[in-house]
Amino acid sequence: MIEQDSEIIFNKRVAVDTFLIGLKSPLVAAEARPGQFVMLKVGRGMDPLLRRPFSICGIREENLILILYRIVGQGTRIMCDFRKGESLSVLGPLGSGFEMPHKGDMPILVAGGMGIAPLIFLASIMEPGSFSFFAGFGSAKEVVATDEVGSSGLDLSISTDDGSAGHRGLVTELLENRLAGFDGKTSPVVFACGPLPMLKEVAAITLDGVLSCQVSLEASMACGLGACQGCAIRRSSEQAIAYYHVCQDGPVFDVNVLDWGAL
Amino acid sequence: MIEQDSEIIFNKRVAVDTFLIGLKSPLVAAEARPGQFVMLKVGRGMDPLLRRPFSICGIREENLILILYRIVGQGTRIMCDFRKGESLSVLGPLGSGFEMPHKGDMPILVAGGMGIAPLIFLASIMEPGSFSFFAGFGSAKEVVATDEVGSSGLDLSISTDDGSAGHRGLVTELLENRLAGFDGKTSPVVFACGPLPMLKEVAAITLDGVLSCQVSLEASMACGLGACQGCAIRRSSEQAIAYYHVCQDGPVFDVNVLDWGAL
Amino acid sequence: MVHPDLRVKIGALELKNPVLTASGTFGYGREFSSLIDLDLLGGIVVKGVSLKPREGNPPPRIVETPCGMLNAIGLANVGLESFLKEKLPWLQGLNTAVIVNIYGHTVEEYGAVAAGLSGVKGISAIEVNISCPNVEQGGMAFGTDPDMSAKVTERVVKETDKPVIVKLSPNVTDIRKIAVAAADAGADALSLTNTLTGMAIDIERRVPKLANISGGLSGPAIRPVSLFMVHQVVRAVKIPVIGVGGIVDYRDALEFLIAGARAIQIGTANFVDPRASLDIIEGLRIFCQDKGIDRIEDVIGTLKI
Amino acid sequence: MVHPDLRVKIGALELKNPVLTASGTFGYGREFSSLIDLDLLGGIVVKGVSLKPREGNPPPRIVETPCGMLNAIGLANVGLESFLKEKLPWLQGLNTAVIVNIYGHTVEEYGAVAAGLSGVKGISAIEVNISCPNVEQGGMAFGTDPDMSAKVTERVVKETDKPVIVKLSPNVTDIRKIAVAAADAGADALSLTNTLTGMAIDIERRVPKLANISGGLSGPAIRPVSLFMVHQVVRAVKIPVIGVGGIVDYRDALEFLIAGARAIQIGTANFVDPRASLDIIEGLRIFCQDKGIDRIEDVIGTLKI
Ligand SMILES: Cc1cc2nc3c(=O)[nH]c(=O)nc-3n(C[C@H](O)[C@H](O)[C@H](O)COP(=O)(O)OP(=O)(O)OC[C@H]3O[C@@H](n4cnc5c(N)ncnc54)[C@H](O)[C@@H]3O)c2cc1C
Ligand SMILES: Cc1cc2nc3c(=O)[nH]c(=O)nc-3n(C[C@H](O)[C@H](O)[C@H](O)COP(=O)(O)OP(=O)(O)OC[C@H]3O[C@@H](n4cnc5c(N)ncnc54)[C@H](O)[C@@H]3O)c2cc1C
Ligand SMILES: Cc1cc2nc3c(=O)[nH]c(=O)nc-3n(C[C@H](O)[C@H](O)[C@H](O)COP(=O)(O)O)c2cc1C
Ligand SMILES: Cc1cc2nc3c(=O)[nH]c(=O)nc-3n(C[C@H](O)[C@H](O)[C@H](O)COP(=O)(O)O)c2cc1C
Ligand code: FES
Ligand code: FES
Repeated sequence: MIEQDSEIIFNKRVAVDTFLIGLKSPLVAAEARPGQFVMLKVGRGMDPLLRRPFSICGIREENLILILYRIVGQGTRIMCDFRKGESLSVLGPLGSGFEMPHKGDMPILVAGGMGIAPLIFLASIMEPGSFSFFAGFGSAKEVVATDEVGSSGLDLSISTDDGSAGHRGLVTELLENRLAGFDGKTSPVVFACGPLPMLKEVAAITLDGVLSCQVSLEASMACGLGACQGCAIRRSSEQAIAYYHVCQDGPVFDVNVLDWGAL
Repeated sequence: MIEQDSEIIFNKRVAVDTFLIGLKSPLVAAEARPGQFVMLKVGRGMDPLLRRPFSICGIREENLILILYRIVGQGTRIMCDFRKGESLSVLGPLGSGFEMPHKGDMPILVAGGMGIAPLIFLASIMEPGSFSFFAGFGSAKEVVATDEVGSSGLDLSISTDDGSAGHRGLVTELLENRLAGFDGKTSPVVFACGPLPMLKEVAAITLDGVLSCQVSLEASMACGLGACQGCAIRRSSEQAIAYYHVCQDGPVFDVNVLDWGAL
Repeated sequence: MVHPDLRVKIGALELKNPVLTASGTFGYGREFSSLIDLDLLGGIVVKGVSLKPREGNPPPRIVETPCGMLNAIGLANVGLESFLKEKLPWLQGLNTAVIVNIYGHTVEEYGAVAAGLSGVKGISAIEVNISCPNVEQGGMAFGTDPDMSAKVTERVVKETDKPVIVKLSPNVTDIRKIAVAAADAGADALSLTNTLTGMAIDIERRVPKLANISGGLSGPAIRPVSLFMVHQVVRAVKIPVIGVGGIVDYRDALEFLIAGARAIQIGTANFVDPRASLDIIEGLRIFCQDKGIDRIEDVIGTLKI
Repeated sequence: MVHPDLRVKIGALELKNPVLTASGTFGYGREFSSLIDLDLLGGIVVKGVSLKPREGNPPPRIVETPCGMLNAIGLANVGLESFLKEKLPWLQGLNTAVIVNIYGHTVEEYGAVAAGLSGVKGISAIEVNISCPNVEQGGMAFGTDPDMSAKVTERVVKETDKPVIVKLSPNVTDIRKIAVAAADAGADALSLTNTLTGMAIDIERRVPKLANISGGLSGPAIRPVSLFMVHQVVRAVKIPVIGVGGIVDYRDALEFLIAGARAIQIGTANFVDPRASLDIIEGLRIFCQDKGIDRIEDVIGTLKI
């Protein structure tokens, strides 16, 4: 883990309100594993004050980290104006990352919206064709083309809420369809990232089916280091300390360890 | 007086840490007189919060206002990164402006550092050759070339503290030399803007010689409109209300009306 | 969609919308009149008026701080007489509520200013600033002591026929005590908060940045503090509460309204953007339209806890 | 130019420089150990320790505000026993002052935690957080009442051989009263301020943004308030004062030192920039060098008023 000023190599629009930024951060890039994230200092003054967490979406040319982000508020609005040549403080890589699938597992990646970011990174280090990848978006104009984000050749099944691209409906429906097709020879292992309602549905499906599943969660964060205890999330089991910290114990969790009712 | 978002037409470096910004602000430009100023909103977030006051340095092509500024802190550091095409909220023109010299007067313009800005505007509307213009800087690299700021042909006598350009010494020495040369046929009228110590010296010289003199002052400002009473400055006379407000009663004052001892 | 109704009532005081400009940040209204249409405002609270003119503190009087500013204007104002003669006539020409902020150094002075404004046409209400030093009591501020707050309130209420809004200081251990004291003493409404006391130091010259040493902190920086106090006071008193402190856009305004404030005041934001109050009114209108809310009153006090 | 001497003394406590990390913002130090060399710090104040482990408040626990943040962590911590067993040994390996922040729900609990830390190697001082709710007294915070502040201080001082720093809340009418009470009760030093109480509301869902409703405001937004209180307290007590609140760079640190604080703590800035405290130490060093100041002690309390 390191904190370093990183040069912006590019910052391009890849879908509506969606950008891909490439940051020259060799030390972060060297350590990063899929599911880990970075905290970016986006404000020039002290407003906004806190860093913003973003999943690492990929590594390019050994020293570049890629971040896929959507404009949702003050910080991301500032980010989209950043230009090549400017620099940015990157803190990372942070968090635990995904546990890689075992041989013989059949990985299924399920993304909602920007939740696609860590899964693109995960997919990039897996054998092409050895997994399924489902990604849901609001509509066609939000769909992130994988070759735009440097993952050309990635075989992605899309769903959109309005049917303007791919399957009309929820991405969890694609997951359910896929699971229905399993024959019992390979064991499906699910990797999911996206908005909370989607993750809850994925949790319900996988807990119900007693399937292995890892979810990547979000929480408001101040430090990203496990120091402030701001990013608490309720554990499922009854123990002395009832909370995990998303930044340190996560952001990737086994679906079994969380208290989904409290989320 | 108006508040309007104004497009940045250019923002170029004209000396060390010194920039000239051109803002497309037709309504402000139409009203502006030399000595008046504008308040610029420089922060994108709320830090820095308040607008920054800048003298109008000139009007170009009817709708462009020019601002000459030096990087001294957070706000001006943000400004120098602004690029053509971006826009900025301009509030102005504010304040009283210079009272124009009468026929037969011999205007002497005395500038220290960025104090040159309002005087360039003043000079631009006077008959070439009908006045003297002295400008003091720290050193040669701080000297603003007048043709860089769109006032080519302006006949300027320079002083620098270190003698690296023009007269070595204070700009007030140039003023004193010039005053010594007066024959009594024309009456010198002084227009001065610059750092406080320089203005105090100009005040001492002109009060002593009973010369007409207008100075343009600075003060911390919040509103620029005469509403907050933040920019108070002590009057010389003893009256019920002991303060002027720089933003509204000034920034240009007759040298006689101020309490120079309290400044 | 119908045009949402933005009118609110603060007791007897009816406002065309809940957005007022805060005392000391909007002069006597006129300073902003060439920039915005003042008649669109819910109302204007003018700069604090005292019995006699006051010159205010020596400069520097203001300094910027992170997301805020400190001011030590020292309540500079033209005094009651000049206010009535020189400032009020122009204000009377406006079609918006004019609220006169007053203060004094003694209970008697407060009473005298209130009496002087009583019965005067074109004044919708009196706002009593109790956050200034009480010379009689050895420099303690009226607004930090429940008994003194009650005394001032009582006197002002007695001396005037106008609705009386008491403006509270946030520099207290428990603002609810002061709020209850003022309410029990007859205040028609409360406004809160005034500024938090703060300081800044010039490290080069090793002097306070304000000639007055300390000043009042305002602006977005204090918003969470003011909002919490409004939340507390709304639950402690029965009279209407007006929220003030760090509001810069309609979302901030909504936070106060949802917490239970029946109106809000815009202070420092006027400096940052002279159109701030009008933009907030427009923002509230659009918010209501988008959500299908007919009356802004239906938003007030809807916090779920 | 010689290397300026940055050492300061807080009573019996000697620090290699005046820069400490503030409780709750730096975990148990270890969280930052791969990012910065902790041995360069003046000291580390660890997260508040209570007698029993505490799980803390439900999320959301933090929310950003203009130039600041609200937190309602709820004093989540591993408890005294685990602290001694699991956290302290690692801290003992550091070459910097380790100050343990403590709190309790009763005077007795404070005493018990202090007793448990007494005589333990590797603990330089105890910082007593008196800004948490006092259950015994019906929810009022110890830190807002001079008598209760004195009682807690007395008890902690009695139970421990370590220097005792009492950490004051800014949510009071006159912080000098609490400061004097704590000093008279035997505190070796004071640190101030803790967070200002504040709130933020989610206007879409009309709920408080924090599950706990209110939280503590920290960060640059509060700096002017903390600085003014330090200024006041330094002039009211004879014991050393440690300044805390919104410090993000060496210039901010200097404001507190010039006002009279003998050391400072860095809180929220650690989140913004994990190197903040080291940059501040470096900034102080360069400032002294540039000005020809031999010892940082010569800067402390040099405010001209
Ligand atoms: C571990 C982690 C990884 C993330 N990875 C990505 C990523 O790869 N790409 C991406 O675009 N975003 C990602 N996010 C979310 C991202 O951090 C937020 O979108 C960003 O902080 C918003 O900043 P802002 O200033 O633009 O919005 P703000 O002005 O702070 O907030 C605007 C709106 O967004 C909501 N919001 C803010 N932060 C979050 C959050 N953390 N979770 C949910 N809602 C939030 C706010 O409640 C508010 O309604 C990640 C978050 C976490 C915790
Ligand atoms: C009427 C008027 C006209 C002006 N015209 C010009 C102009 O044409 N060109 C130009 O470059 N500047 C001009 N100034 C000064 C300009 O407003 C400040 O330089 C600017 O506000 C600094 O902003 P900042 O955020 O960069 O500095 P800050 O971070 O606010 O301050 C940095 C340092 O500069 C000092 N400083 C800040 N504002 C002032 C001020 N108003 N006067 C003196 N010192 C100050 C501060 O004390 C601090 O030491 C004018 C000021 C006034 C009042
Ligand atoms: C420059 C200035 C002058 C002020 N003068 C007064 C005043 O005369 N009377 C008063 O009650 N409040 C006064 N205030 C306080 C404001 O009315 C308001 O309560 C405070 O600034 C908080 O709101 P804000 O954060 O929106 O500015 C003044 C504030 C500022 C910034
Ligand atoms: C997330 C967080 C947790 C905190 N926990 C504690 C604590 O356990 N004990 C304590 O005395 N202060 C605690 N504080 C207060 C800080 O130590 C400090 O007094 C306050 O944040 C002001 O300083 P700052 O503005 O530099 O952050 C906490 C602050 C934050 C932001
Ligand atoms: S963000 Fe600070 S502990 Fe997780
Ligand atoms: S800056 Fe507000 S009155 Fe001059």
